[in-house]
Amino acid sequence: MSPDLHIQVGPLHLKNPVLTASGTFGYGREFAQLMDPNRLGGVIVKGISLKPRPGNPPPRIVETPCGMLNAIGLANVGLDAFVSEKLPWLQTLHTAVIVNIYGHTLEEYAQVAAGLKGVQEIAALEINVSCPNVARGGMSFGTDPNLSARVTEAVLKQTDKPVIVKLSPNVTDIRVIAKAVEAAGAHALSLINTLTGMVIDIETRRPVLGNETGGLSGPAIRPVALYMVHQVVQSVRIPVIGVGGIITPEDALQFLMAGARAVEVGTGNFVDPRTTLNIINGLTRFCRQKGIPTIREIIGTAQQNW
Amino acid sequence: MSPDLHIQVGPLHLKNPVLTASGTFGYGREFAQLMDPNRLGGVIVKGISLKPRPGNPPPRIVETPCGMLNAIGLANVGLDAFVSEKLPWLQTLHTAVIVNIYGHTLEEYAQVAAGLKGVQEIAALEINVSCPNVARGGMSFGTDPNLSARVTEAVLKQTDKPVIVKLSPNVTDIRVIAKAVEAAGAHALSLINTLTGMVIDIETRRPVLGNETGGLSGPAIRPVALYMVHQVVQSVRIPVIGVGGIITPEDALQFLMAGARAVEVGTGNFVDPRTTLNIINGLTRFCRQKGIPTIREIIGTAQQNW
Amino acid sequence: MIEQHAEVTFNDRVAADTYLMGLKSPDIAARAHPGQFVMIRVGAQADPLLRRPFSICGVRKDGGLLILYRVVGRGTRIMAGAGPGTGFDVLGPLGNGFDFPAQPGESLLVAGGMGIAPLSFLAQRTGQEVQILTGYACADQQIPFECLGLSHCAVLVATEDGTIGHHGRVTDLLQESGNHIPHGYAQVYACGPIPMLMAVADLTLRQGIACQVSLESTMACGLGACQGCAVPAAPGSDRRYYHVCQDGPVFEVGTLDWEQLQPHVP
Amino acid sequence: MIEQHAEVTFNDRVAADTYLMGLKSPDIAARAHPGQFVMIRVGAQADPLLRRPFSICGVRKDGGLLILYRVVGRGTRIMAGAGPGTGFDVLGPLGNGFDFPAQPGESLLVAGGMGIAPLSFLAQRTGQEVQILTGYACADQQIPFECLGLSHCAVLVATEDGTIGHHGRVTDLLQESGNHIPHGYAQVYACGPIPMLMAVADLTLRQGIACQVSLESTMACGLGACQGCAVPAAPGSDRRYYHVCQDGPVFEVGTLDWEQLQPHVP
Ligand SMILES: Cc1cc2nc3c(=O)[nH]c(=O)nc-3n(C[C@H](O)[C@H](O)[C@H](O)COP(=O)(O)OP(=O)(O)OC[C@H]3O[C@@H](n4cnc5c(N)ncnc54)[C@H](O)[C@@H]3O)c2cc1C
Ligand SMILES: Cc1cc2nc3c(=O)[nH]c(=O)nc-3n(C[C@H](O)[C@H](O)[C@H](O)COP(=O)(O)OP(=O)(O)OC[C@H]3O[C@@H](n4cnc5c(N)ncnc54)[C@H](O)[C@@H]3O)c2cc1C
Ligand SMILES: Cc1cc2nc3c(=O)[nH]c(=O)nc-3n(C[C@H](O)[C@H](O)[C@H](O)COP(=O)(O)O)c2cc1C
Ligand SMILES: Cc1cc2nc3c(=O)[nH]c(=O)nc-3n(C[C@H](O)[C@H](O)[C@H](O)COP(=O)(O)O)c2cc1C
Ligand code: FES
Ligand code: FES
Repeated sequence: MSPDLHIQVGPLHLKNPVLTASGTFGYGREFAQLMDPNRLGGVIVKGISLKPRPGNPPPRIVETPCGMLNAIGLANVGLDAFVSEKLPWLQTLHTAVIVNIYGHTLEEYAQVAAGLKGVQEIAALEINVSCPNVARGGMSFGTDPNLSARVTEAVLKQTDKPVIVKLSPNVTDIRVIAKAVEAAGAHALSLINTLTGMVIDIETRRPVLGNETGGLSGPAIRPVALYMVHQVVQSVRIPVIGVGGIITPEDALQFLMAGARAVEVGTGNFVDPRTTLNIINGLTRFCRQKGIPTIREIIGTAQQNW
Repeated sequence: MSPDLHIQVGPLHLKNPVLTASGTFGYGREFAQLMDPNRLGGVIVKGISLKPRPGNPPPRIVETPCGMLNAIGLANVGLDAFVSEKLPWLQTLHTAVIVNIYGHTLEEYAQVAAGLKGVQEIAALEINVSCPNVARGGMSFGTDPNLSARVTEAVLKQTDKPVIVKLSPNVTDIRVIAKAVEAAGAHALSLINTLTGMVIDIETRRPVLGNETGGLSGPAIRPVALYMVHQVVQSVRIPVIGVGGIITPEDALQFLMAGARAVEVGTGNFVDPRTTLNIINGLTRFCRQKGIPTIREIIGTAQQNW
Repeated sequence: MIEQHAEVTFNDRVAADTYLMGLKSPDIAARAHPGQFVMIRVGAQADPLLRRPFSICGVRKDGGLLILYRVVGRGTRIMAGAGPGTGFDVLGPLGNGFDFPAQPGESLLVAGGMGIAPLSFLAQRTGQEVQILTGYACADQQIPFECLGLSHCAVLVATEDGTIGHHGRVTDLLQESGNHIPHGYAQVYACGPIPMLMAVADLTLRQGIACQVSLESTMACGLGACQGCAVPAAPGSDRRYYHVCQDGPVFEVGTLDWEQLQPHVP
Repeated sequence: MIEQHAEVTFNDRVAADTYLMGLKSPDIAARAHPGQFVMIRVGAQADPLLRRPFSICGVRKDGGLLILYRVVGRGTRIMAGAGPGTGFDVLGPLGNGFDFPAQPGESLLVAGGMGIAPLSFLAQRTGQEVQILTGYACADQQIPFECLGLSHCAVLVATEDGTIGHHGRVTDLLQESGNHIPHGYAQVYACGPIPMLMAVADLTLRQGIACQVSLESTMACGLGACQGCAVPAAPGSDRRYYHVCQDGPVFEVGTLDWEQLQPHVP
């Protein structure tokens, strides 16, 4: 008998714990010729804002040791085009579709959430609180527990869906933010978003990225992500989704054992478009080899008090 | 004519900008059979505490993608043995010897500094504020601007030497700490220390490290270190030393262009004991190829306002 | 669009630091159109992490996919060290290729350095005896035409140091008869460094000659998903940026904002 | 102690997942003492990053350094793929080796799996016809004695699945004549997995027979600089931890805290 990979993330029911991370899987369709998205636990689409955004000046990407920096600048088609052009295809999927949303003000967050209300095929919203907050001079909402909580509340008021809040790692104590967001009513947390970084071109003596700084992702950040997931799982009661440098089934297992109930794969999709499917197959294989009937059994097993 | 690599870091005069990072070069002598430490800009020795410390239970090291976690636990021989057993050999070197110091209380920091007072061959002290602060439940001194400043003051009071404060990257805004430490009178800053991380062994379902968490170092963290150096250089007037993932001459050049006046090489010493010398040779080569008479000319050239 | 593990059938040095690699990739080869590219994963480790994009330089009847590449960094250095039998994961064909020339004799192909890779595939596919202008830094970088199956074409060479052919740039060859594209050419295809493409764009735009260029950009996905490979669209377009992997790599010169294009891929 | 680039002269599969590699490293070979080890940098990329430690399995007159290794992870997989002519950076000889046996016939060597590597070097160097007990999981992991230059020694084999030799563990061979080391042996040398070493330590400590074991530990520097390779010292020692790279890898059994030793190197 095949091991059971079903998992419950708060109110969200997933056929397996493997999701695609926002911004690395487009609007889903881009990968459909190469792998069957219906096999995924869920698809998290590119961050959607109220208005379309062209994104940052190029170059937007630079490779780093075991990772990459991106400064896409949250380029996206905007809420209206998302609903009219991207959503119809996503609605044909037989897996959870999660929409990542963001805004530059509290109102923008709320408006995007409101715009997606009632669309039955959207399983949940994921709030990206890591984008720069215009009102506070570029520091992100996600570095301030108060603001993070207010964004969460604003979105909750405008939606009928489970709300996942995606946390930034660029903070002194991520548990403080996690707790604030939990208290504000979030149904789940996902972490981590990218670490801020820079690469300089020694020929031009300028930062490589058009935006100067970018977000570090990929295997390089995996130990940091795993540590933060391990920490946050101990500090909140709501479920946690692990993100950061996950490429292999063994990587995913580390996060599940640390207490994550699901994982998101980001940069791994670029390395191999079938990374997520390899991970799903690997989880099945692991459970079978160890005689574990359900993946739920391994969640949190690396926590001290388990 | 050979390009001039001399550099001034505040009151500290270095024959070139390449130092060994604390904890990765022992007490210097360990590498002496493999490379000539006198060719270095300086040697920064393992962090010294008042009393000898055995360090954390093993395993203490685990490899990660393009990096490693260490949880040495600041194992060291303690102030007295350092002075009687390690210092005499260091005093024979013809390069700057910098002693990295730490304590678990303000008084311990001050006492170590006092114990090294008057030793002429010690060129400077580097304060490690990243170690867990017993009085504040494990959060490090270095995540609190106030405490960082007080440690700096306490050490300055007890020493006749230039004081470099080594900053932790595990903070929301490193500039706040940098400014606090500058205001407290530090002569220079070095950054970054390691990022906190974890690896889980999926067979035993336990964190690999005896200490559960460890510090991430190596090329993986280079973009984060470079970003923080670039940021801090803009925020303070005192000189900055860049640390984090530097392995090649090109890596070192990125930090110098970002505005660091010197660099420290840590994990790179493990990859190749001659990493530092390769970097020094590479800096000379770069200057020669570009017709730059002195390395000082390239410092800060990647800053916007340069 | 296919992702497959492909075996290296040969990997020959054809000029200084330049290699022609054959990959056994029948499914990609069967679908390939000139101007399209593939993304190659250069190793199994996490460093180097990202796939490297390469134009398809040709296909063989036996399902061979040809890649012509210059060693410029870590990824291409690893590729150069791969003997026959080595396997690489290859993703492709990606992007939009060239629109084919309408009338024989009317197309002019302008290649700077490795820009010859997609253009020689184009030259082969047209079946026509097209005129190709090629430019290299020096003679030892010149790729023998036989390697590229261009024996049926007229090829002129320029080198910047004058060691072979015209002493100067490939764009000099264009401009020989006064500062314009020689008469009779109705369609220019160009690939090479940005400064060269700028010169070609300038000439063709001024003369109103149709011109398609193939661009480079750092890429993560190659699939239009990450938005990483943005290049600025011409002022007045409906979009601020195009994406090289999805909207290109082949663009009509008029659709790009040449003033904003980065001259340097780091 | 030397750091040098060494060429692979051969790299032969000698048992399941097990390879014997020859490295042209005359300077390290000339200084090598049985029980010492080298740190090998397995590639030029930043991943895998750290050097891998391997016991010196022997040296040849022509300056060849022998490494016997099992493929267990990424680094050893890369090594297994390296053909003759490949180069690796090698650092060594490192650590303290075995103290040599005083009297012929009095030493007993006990090897579990790859533990045979340092012990076969020891057996060669003693020149004596020593008794070696070896244990493997199964027959196909057994390394032919000829490969290791052990034809002059008496070798007994145990396999856990009984496919060859004694059915059981190598420590069973030790305990055959009642639960103790056979008479006549005054010095035991052991290398292998921690549980095996524990059993050996237990026997020798109880009988008061001198015993040296070679330990493993994750390492960063190999030079005593990073303090990463700590193992717990016996209660009552002047130190809490020893460092495998500097104080070992060979230890007298009595100096270690066997209760605290991690049974598993992840
Ligand atoms: C559509 C397209 C087609 C190409 N066709 C060819 C070809 O046929 N032959 C050929 O020799 N080269 C071609 N290039 C350039 C080729 O992709 C780079 O030379 C190669 O990626 C360099 O990899 P590296 O690891 O050796 O260099 P590094 O400098 O070590 O690479 C570091 C990172 O930068 C990226 N990068 C570096 N240079 C370029 C570049 N010029 N364009 C895009 N990304 C770059 C790499 O992909 C990698 O992510 C093409 C690029 C694109 C976008
Ligand atoms: C002093 C000493 C002598 C050794 N001699 C031999 C020998 O002769 N033959 C042999 O096959 N093996 C020997 N080993 C073990 C060998 O070092 C590991 O098998 C090897 O490092 C695994 O590398 P990997 O990349 O294939 O495995 P991975 O699991 O991918 O390695 C990941 C990291 O863990 C470390 N690591 C993994 N296993 C071990 C281990 N058992 N001991 C120390 N570090 C480990 C690696 O060095 C690396 O840093 C010795 C170890 C030590 C400390
Ligand atoms: C190109 C790119 C674009 C991204 N865009 C978004 C985004 O729009 N919203 C968001 O919340 N996270 C975004 N991220 C962050 C990822 O979802 C993920 O949190 C991060 O990359 C770490 O995971 P990884 O190491 O698996 O890539 C993006 C990451 C990359 C690499
Ligand atoms: C094994 C090890 C031990 C370290 N010990 C110390 C220490 O005692 N004091 C200190 O300030 N930093 C210590 N560090 C941090 C390094 O000095 C350096 O800041 C960090 O490793 C980042 O640089 P790198 O990427 O070049 O290694 C240690 C790092 C490592 C890897
Ligand atoms: S490379 Fe990802 S969109 Fe073009
Ligand atoms: S490996 Fe560094 S002290 Fe032993």
